[in-house]
Amino acid sequence: MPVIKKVINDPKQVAKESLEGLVLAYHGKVRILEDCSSIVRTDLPQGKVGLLVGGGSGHEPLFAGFVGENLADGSVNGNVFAAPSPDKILCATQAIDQGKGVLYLYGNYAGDNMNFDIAAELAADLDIETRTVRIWDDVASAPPERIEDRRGIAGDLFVIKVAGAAAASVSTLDDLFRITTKARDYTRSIGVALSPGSIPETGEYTFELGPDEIEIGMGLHGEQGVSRGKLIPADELVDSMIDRILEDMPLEQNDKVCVLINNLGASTMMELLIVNRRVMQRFSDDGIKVHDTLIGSFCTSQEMAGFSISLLKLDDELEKYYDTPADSFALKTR
Amino acid sequence: MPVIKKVINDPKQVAKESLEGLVLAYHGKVRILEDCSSIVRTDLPQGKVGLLVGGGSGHEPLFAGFVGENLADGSVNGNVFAAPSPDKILCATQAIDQGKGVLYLYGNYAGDNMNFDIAAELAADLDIETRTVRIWDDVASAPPERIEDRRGIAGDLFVIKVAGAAAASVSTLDDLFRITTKARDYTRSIGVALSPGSIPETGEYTFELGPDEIEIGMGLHGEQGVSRGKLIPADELVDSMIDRILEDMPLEQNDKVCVLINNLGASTMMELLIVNRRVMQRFSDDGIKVHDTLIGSFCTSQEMAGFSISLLKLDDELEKYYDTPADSFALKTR
Amino acid sequence: MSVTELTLEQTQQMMLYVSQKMQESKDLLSHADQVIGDGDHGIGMARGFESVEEKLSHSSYLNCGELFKSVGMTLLSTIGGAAGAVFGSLFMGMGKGLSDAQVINETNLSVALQAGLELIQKRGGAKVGDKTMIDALSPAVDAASDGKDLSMGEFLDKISLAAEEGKEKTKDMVSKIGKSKTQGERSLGFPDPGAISVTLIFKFMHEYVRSIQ
Amino acid sequence: MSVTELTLEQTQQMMLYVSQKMQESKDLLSHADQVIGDGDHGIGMARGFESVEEKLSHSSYLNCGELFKSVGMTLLSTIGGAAGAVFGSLFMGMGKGLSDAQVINETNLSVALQAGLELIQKRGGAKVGDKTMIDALSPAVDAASDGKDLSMGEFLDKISLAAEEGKEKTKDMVSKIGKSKTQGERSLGFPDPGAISVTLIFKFMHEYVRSIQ
Ligand SMILES: Nc1ncnc2c1ncn2[C@@H]1O[C@H](COP(=O)(O)OP(=O)(O)O)[C@@H](O)[C@H]1O
Ligand SMILES: Nc1ncnc2c1ncn2[C@@H]1O[C@H](COP(=O)(O)OP(=O)(O)O)[C@@H](O)[C@H]1O
Ligand SMILES: [Mg+2]
Ligand SMILES: [Mg+2]
Ligand SMILES: [Mg+2]
Ligand SMILES: [Mg+2]
Repeated sequence: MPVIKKVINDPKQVAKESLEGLVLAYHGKVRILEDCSSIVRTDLPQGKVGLLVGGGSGHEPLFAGFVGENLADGSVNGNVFAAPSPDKILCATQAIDQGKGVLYLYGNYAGDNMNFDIAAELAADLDIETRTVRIWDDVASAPPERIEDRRGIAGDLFVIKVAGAAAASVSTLDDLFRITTKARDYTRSIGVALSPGSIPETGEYTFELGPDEIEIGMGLHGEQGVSRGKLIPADELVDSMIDRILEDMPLEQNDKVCVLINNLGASTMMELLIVNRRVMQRFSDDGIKVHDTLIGSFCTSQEMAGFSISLLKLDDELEKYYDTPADSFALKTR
Repeated sequence: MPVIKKVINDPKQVAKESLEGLVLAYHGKVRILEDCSSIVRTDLPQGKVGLLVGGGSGHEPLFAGFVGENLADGSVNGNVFAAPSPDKILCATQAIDQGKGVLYLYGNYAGDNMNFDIAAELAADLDIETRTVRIWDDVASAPPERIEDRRGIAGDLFVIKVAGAAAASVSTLDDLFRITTKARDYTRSIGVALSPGSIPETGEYTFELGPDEIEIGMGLHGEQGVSRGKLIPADELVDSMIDRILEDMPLEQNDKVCVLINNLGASTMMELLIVNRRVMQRFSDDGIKVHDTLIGSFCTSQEMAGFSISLLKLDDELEKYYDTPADSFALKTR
Repeated sequence: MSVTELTLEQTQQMMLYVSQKMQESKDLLSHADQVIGDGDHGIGMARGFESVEEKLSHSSYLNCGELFKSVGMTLLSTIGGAAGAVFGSLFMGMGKGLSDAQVINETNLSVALQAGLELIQKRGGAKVGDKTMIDALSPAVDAASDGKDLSMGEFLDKISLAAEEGKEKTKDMVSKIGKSKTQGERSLGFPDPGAISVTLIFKFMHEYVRSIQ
Repeated sequence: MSVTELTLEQTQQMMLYVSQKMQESKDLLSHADQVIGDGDHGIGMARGFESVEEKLSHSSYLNCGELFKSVGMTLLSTIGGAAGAVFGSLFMGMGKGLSDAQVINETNLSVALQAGLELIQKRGGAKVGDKTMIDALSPAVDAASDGKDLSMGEFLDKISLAAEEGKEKTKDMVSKIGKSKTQGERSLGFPDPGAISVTLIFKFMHEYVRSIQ
């Protein structure tokens, strides 16, 4: 196996040091909560409903990169591929809460679910109201009848974007919960990997792939996808991915969607653009309107080569929130 | 050697198809010039001084990703790692010119220089005035006394950003030339690679690196860097890179700079953030003010792992232009 | 001479020993997680038990309940991920079950293990057969409750064996919970990493007790 | 029977042959560029000469000047990069030098090559010793101007040899121009890819002429 090279200092400190680097790139718009692996906006509007996102590290710029104006109010960041612990979640919750409660928004994984749930109990003990939306956009990870078994992948970005805009304008946690739940329910993704990622502390790839193999239904961690396939031409691959999403969330003529083509790490922008070309051809053939397109490295899995396609279906309410200008380290929209 | 896997259709069509994919992601803000491998803004303000950028493909999102409001008016894109030909440059020039002339802005390579120069002659034959600024930000590529031998790498982004804002507000090509030249002269970069990239059409890596080796003074193509070194801890590596830049462009206390940490392709955001952490520590120690920080994949070299650090030193004029909000596929600032 | 209970002091020593040995098991556990999970189980367990070792080296406790709660809290806040919640809950539940006991023995350990199992299941909802650490823990809890009048060594041996058998059975299970669940059938043939950890924890407890007999 | 000139028709056939052979040289040239450049030289040359082949298969020309200009324009607009400008200029310059000639022969080819060299140097400013295709082309131009009364076969053989020798010398040069220049001393020991192309072009011209003798 090839040696994994990384520009790091101490493999045990990567989560901490990268968070520090990110905060320094924000130039004062967020601050670190010491000993809590968390960051919070410095310009938190008074009395707003809170939005906390979080999960394991190693997916940079997710989650910390989406803390900012009309986005999340803070993020709590675990170690590489490990959900943050309850004490840290609680710490971030306390820093964010302005008396209106805090929405927990994160990817649906056993580890995150348990840790955030424990934190929610601890918060309740402190009279901080919380509600939870778990993102489960990955259509490959379970059939529709077990949608609650699906995991959260790059579709996180769409849900955070809508939730962030909503959190800036609604006045109750219940409203934020309702809108965020809708955004989650209108989001679908599917991913493929061409090569594995690694964990800095082991310095080992988390799985192996043959020279012409791809992993279909790839997530954001070292855990493998749903099945193996052969590397086929881009247009064919994209077609099969779009088909899979549309089976799950049928779209009709004149439906409006936002498209996210997310780089899992080491794919080239050239490939993502070729993917987008096909996605747009498909939707133009079907009369589906693409409202906005995001292409880039938003939710990554270390040096994994591969990408995912996510769709957010819009209704008038979601469109309004989606179109709210946002400003964070990793997402700026006008 | 490991097999290079890519999500593409026909290796000969990658430049064309990725450009199409990019235009489709812009949703009407740019259009393709058929048979010219070029794109131009659809909302080009009447009578403005023109700014044309360009170079080989394979560096996505450079150059086409920086065409937009307060950025370039168009880009002309060659094949992978090959400067565009004069006829295509001329075609884009004609589409951009509004009677005020067009500035050619590109990286300083023999191929680009010759092709753009020939195009300039052809444009002169059609009474279109052009001027040229070649970007030579890579301090590793030649000593200061031969600065005109240096090549252009990720610092391109800073120069394009300033030039784009200037082009939107000045009224003569000479003014644009002067400001752009200053931005070029105030920009320095240095890069390192941890692993090579490849060219889709050969499907082969363009060089080899040992398991603990890095290539120092890396450019944006398959050509190797200036020397080999050992992979050392991030902070040490960053220090040596910053030292090298500061030797070339000394900074004093209270000087203002913008920092760009550019991913050559397959490095992780985690690493770039750790790099930024050290860059900021250094500048904070030295009392140098970091005005803005950009971190991401802006100027890439296919699947090469590695990164570069670029600095743009600001004076009042450059700061004004740098701070002008910009909106393109790959760069949105507020 | 066979021991039938451990003093608070010995219990703390035992947990120190377990902490050291779990750190040594780092690569084994990560490799098990590479095959069917995301490859970090050993890293997390090692990080957690390093903190436990640190904590126990500098603390003294009023009773065994406090001791186990402290181990649980430390694991919960330093492992993170599924294992943090699960193994944190195991020891916190045990601590609750042990309450203000000054010694541990067959009787109160059996209650404690049951309490640990319940807390985990309350948190994570996994059942026997889902291919998780529950599949090693649950048989161990059963074994703990049915045996009578054993020495601590015999008792822990029995628990270890039950856990080990349960862990082996996870090879024939299709994962239903945790990172490995998306792999479905592909998880067949490999043991669950968390189940290995359970087995090791009991094994190291047993080793400690044997060493003082 | 030794040929002393080529008709317009034969010249076009010769360039068709060169185009085919240059496409076959794709990997050889890309590999040479991998070592000291960016690895794409063969791709560009193959792309360019594929277009030339296509163009020449469907065009007829009034004179050799037009023919070579057409080759040059096609290379210029399809290769791109340094090679596009350089090899485009070579053939455009030759076309200018040949002007309205109906045949090519030792005399007008020698003028044409000189004109090609000058145009390249005007565009790119490279001198002998900079480790570029100039180092193969310039000796060939010299060889072309000093020989007298040779058959076309002998003439092209001589040029090829001079180019080949020049190309060999580039191994001992430190690159001063083009993508390889940043490598400095590391470029020592390897021939310049563009110089190989020059050598091959003359070699294939020679091969064609031999085939019709
Ligand atoms: N809901 C759950 N109940 C009990 N154990 C679980 C549950 N989810 C996961 N586990 C256990 O956690 C182990 C994985 O731990 P680890 O790899 O450290 O965490 P993560 O899955 O977050 O990477 C699994 O092998 C399994 O035994
Ligand atoms: N200024 C120049 N004058 C003459 N030849 C040059 C010049 N610059 C580059 N070359 C030639 O071009 C060759 C490289 O061509 P190619 O690899 O196709 O283009 P690029 O360098 O743009 O990738 C070099 O080997 C060299 O012979
Ligand atoms: Mg994990
Ligand atoms: Mg090139
Ligand atoms: Mg794991
Ligand atoms: Mg080249």
